[in-house]
Amino acid sequence: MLAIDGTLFDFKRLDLLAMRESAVHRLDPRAKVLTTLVFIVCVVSFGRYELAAMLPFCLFPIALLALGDLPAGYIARKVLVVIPFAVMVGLFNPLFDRQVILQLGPLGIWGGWLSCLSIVVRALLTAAAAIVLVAVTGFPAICVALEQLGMPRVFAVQLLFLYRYIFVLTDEGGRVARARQLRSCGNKGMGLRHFGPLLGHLLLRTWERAERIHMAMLARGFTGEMHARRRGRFGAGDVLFVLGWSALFVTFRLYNFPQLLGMLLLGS
Amino acid sequence: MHMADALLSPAVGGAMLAATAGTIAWCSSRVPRDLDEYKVPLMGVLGAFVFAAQMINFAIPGTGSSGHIGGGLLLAILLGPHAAFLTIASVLFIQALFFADGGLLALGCNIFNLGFFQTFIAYPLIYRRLAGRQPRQSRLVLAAIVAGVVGLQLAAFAVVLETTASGISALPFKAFVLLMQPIHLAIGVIEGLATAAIIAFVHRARPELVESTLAGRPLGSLPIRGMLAAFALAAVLLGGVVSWFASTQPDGLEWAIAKVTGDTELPAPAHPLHHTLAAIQEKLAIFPGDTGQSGSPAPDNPAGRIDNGLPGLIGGLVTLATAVLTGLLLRSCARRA
Amino acid sequence: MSHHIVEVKQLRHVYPDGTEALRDVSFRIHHGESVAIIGANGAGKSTLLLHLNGYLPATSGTIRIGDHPLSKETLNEIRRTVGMVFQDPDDQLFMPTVFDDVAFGPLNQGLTPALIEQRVTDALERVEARELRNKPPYHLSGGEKKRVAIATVLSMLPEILVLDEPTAGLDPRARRQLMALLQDFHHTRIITSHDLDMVLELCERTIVLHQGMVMADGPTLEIFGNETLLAACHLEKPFSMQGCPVCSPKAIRRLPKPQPPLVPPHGDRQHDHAHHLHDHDHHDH
Amino acid sequence: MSHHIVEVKQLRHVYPDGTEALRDVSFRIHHGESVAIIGANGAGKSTLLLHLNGYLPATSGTIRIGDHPLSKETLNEIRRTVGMVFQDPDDQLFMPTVFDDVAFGPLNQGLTPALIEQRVTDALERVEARELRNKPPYHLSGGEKKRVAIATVLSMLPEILVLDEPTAGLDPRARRQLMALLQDFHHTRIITSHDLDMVLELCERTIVLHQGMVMADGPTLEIFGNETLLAACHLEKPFSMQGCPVCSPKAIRRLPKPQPPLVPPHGDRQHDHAHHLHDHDHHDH
Ligand SMILES: Nc1ncnc2c1ncn2[C@@H]1O[C@H](COP(=O)(O)OP(=O)(O)OP(=O)(O)O)[C@@H](O)[C@H]1O
Ligand SMILES: Nc1ncnc2c1ncn2[C@@H]1O[C@H](COP(=O)(O)OP(=O)(O)OP(=O)(O)O)[C@@H](O)[C@H]1O
Ligand SMILES: [Mg+2]
Ligand SMILES: [Mg+2]
Repeated sequence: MLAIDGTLFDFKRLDLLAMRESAVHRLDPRAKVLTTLVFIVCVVSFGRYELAAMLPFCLFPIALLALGDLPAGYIARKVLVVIPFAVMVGLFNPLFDRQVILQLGPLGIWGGWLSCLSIVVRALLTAAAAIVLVAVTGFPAICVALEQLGMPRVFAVQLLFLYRYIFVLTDEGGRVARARQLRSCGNKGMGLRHFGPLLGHLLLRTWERAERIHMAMLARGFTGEMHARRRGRFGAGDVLFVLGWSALFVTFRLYNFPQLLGMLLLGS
Repeated sequence: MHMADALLSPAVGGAMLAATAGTIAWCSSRVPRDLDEYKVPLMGVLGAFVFAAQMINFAIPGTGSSGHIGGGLLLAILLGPHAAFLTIASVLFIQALFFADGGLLALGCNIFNLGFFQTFIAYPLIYRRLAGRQPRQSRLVLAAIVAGVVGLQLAAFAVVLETTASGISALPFKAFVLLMQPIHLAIGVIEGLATAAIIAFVHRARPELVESTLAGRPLGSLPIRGMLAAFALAAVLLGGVVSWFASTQPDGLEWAIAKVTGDTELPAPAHPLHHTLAAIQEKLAIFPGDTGQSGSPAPDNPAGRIDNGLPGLIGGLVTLATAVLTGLLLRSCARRA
Repeated sequence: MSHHIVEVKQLRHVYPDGTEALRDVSFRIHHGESVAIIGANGAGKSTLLLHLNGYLPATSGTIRIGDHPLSKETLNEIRRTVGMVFQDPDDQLFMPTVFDDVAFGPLNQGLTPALIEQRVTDALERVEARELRNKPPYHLSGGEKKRVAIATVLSMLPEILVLDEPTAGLDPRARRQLMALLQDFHHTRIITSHDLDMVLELCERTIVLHQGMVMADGPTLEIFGNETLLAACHLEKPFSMQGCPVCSPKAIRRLPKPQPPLVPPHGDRQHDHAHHLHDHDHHDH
Repeated sequence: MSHHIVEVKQLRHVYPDGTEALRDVSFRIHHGESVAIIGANGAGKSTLLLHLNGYLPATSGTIRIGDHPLSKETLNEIRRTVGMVFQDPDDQLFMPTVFDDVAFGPLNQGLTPALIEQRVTDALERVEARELRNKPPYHLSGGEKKRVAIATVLSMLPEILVLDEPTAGLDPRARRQLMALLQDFHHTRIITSHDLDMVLELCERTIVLHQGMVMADGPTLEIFGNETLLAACHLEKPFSMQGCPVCSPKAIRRLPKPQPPLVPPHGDRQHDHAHHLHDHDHHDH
């Protein structure tokens, strides 16, 4: 059950990072969200065998990481978590696709290996962008930004509530799981006979908590409508940020810089 | 079950994102109407409950391994389909952002796969029909299992379709179906059993919680309902027939096994469906794969060119180093500022 | 200013499952009073509090807050007047930052941004939590959460503060801080608690609930002096009145013996009491 | 029977997010002792308890329960020896009936049905909850839940009972009942609480934690007599000692003033203490 503590810790830590002060932290959240979306679309639009051409894109997460003064090791560890998933997905490619399509000196590389690696690289890039986005913006701000960009209010409020209570309920769930574990003498999972009531209990408590929160909201004059929060201004700096990065992404997408660079270096 | 960005082409990812966004907008407009404002905290807290519940494992009988609930069906039973869809969507959104579980582009696919089928098909068309108003234990369990299985089978099949249409993974359609459907059959049964156990417990402890939503109107007015029913039927048939077909045609399996055991025979041409879909993708892709400048071959005619990869390798390494250096530079600037 | 009076008359509440949580509760609380409601687990304290701002509807009986009898029309007005702090601050802090949380009430009152800003700043100032303003509530410690929860209510400028077990789970120092904070609040306070030592320090008047009925209502010291009454209601004297175990070392006491039957307070006792206790005040009755 | 000793040596625990909840904790508790662990909110009390049955792994330092140093191999054995009761009984009761809940532990120990039946009956007898046997736990009152939660642990025949804030939220009578119950338990008890009056009555020895370190360890009365120590650790005397004109003349105290710096206990103080306090006992050291 220590996994629970680890999970919560990830949440808390990313959230605390977002409370730092820096130029990127101060940017309008909408600017960061939009830029990240452009980034992701550009990255995933690469063909299946492209590898080198994607590498310049790592500039974006690295730059934000640096400007936002985030702990590189921690972010890297979080990003690397996706590798097993990506590998699992790409694992079959080398089995099915054995066409040699790349010659690396004497070494012939199968298309499958290339596309597998390509999957891993794009997974890393997109994951890094998402995590860095959270770390320099903060989840609540992302929700507000999305709402300003047209997401329905109900959904935005739902996200905020969910986020708020993940901490409380995972904690409660953790304690229940702990109590069970301590009395179960080493049996790992549990039979359905125990699982149902246990989660049922947790559900009842969840429900009662929701009732109490609702009471607290009513007590403070809530009439069914969530009021708009303060809106930040989308300044010239924000526009510049979005346009600048987007232009760079499109350029990176259209021209294979590493290839050109390599050819230049090798003099071919 | 969570798909990653890396598996999807922008066209497929984008299309599913749009479909999901539409569903979210539609649900958002319905939720305040059919539910009182009390649902605001309830949805949020139940979403958090699903998070917490996913951390508690139970033993999967006879396997020695353990699993946890997904939660879509449970939420639909407790909240009704619209609110449940929003709740599941919010849970997946946070998982994508914080755990890189799936990605932002794949979010549309994941929400649709794990949310739509459970809340808008399995729950209203199967669970409610089978369970009725005041279900006895056995009917509840049956309804939950069937709903769980159908929901997950549809979801698994959707994953296959989306992946194949994107053309990033090389796994042939048939082998993929063969891989996905049976695994998710087992998971669906478990999800159904667990959901039934939880609902049965809550029913005993606080019957009014479950009954109030059961009594509520599940889906509003007609056209959508009819549409959904037709769609569901088609999907069930398709999924069922294809997976049955795949499993009675051992050649697909043998072929896959032969590959796995290292038979050196050249790969059979990809499945025709794959070709068609890949062609569609080619047209839809924002940046088609064969733009001349990109220096790599187009996905579907790899045999045509054999590149010399050396410049790419060296250039790539230099690029990486440059990026990292830039980062270090920026950081020291930022710190001094 | 009669609008600060809290008057409960023959209140009865039956939960949907048939539990009769309140049988017959009547009392009248005046402006500026600090009143404790004490009683055993399940005596109906929390149920009673939830009636005071109209969250639970009375099965029978009436509630008056100031000039308004509690009804659907006056509900919003009354919720503005009565500020309610729940036992678990996690139930009360539901917004992404402390600022948003404290601003939630004023926002719902439809105030201007400048006014909201001022209300929030004032409220956080009162509970000494200025520096928490931009933090998310889930990163706060238990004592900090409690203080912010009180600020969320203060920012609505309530005239009556209602608190359900405010000191539960706090360490002695955090408890002292909270008590000092409550002592500085000069409007009406209604507090339930099992912490009878806090009651002794904060409240001049105490109402004892037992199985949904008012068993006693009077000056705190008088009530805590009546051992028979306390025992019958599953209570005991505050520890500070129990005698020092160091000096008079019959240190380890055991369970109280079976209680003698108790006579319920006669008819309108609490009203009488309120009258002569508050002869000095300027309310119109 | 040295296997009832609890020995903690230079225990340190750092949570994944870097919070250093325990810095350096050492003590030794003998068979049959009743020891309180007190300290401010966040001092590390709950964290410490979770180490005693191996739920949290020590970042550094060692824990010995009787003959076994805590390790992966001895974990199951130790969890059988150390029974842990959480603060909130709702965390502990998760089965459909009280019987199932109390039988859960023995069932997992692989006992025969007859033996389980007997264990459950005995445990419920001990907490005076026979008649609750077939009730669902979610319909019980707070005090009843607490008693059943203790029964779930007693049914595993623990030799060491660990309780995290056992009296929180209980009314005075339920609290007394619980205390009587604990007094009748003759094995080792380790209790954390903010209810210092309970500590005064139940525990002859007290360990004071402050910011993850042991600030004091000694006879309860001695510790509660040291006002400087208490103030430095955000604590104050039990209320029953506060009102006493002999022990502290000014009955109503306000916030403690800024505290003078405190000297941490020298090196092995707690060990020395344990030695001379328990000269009479028969444990091998
Ligand atoms: N939602 C509910 N449905 C049914 N019965 C309830 C509900 N809430 C409380 N009760 C019952 O009503 C009675 C009064 O409960 P209440 O919560 O008011 O007690 P309390 O005095 O606040 O107790 P405590 O000191 O434990 O907080 C109890 O018997 C309780 O079991
Ligand atoms: N899972 C966790 N992750 C990170 N930090 C934690 C975790 N649990 C507790 N802490 C921190 O460790 C410290 C000690 O916490 P602990 O719960 O042991 O305190 P405590 O003495 O039991 O307090 P209380 O009297 O409020 O129960 C606190 O600063 C707390 O914030
Ligand atoms: Mg209560
Ligand atoms: Mg604790």
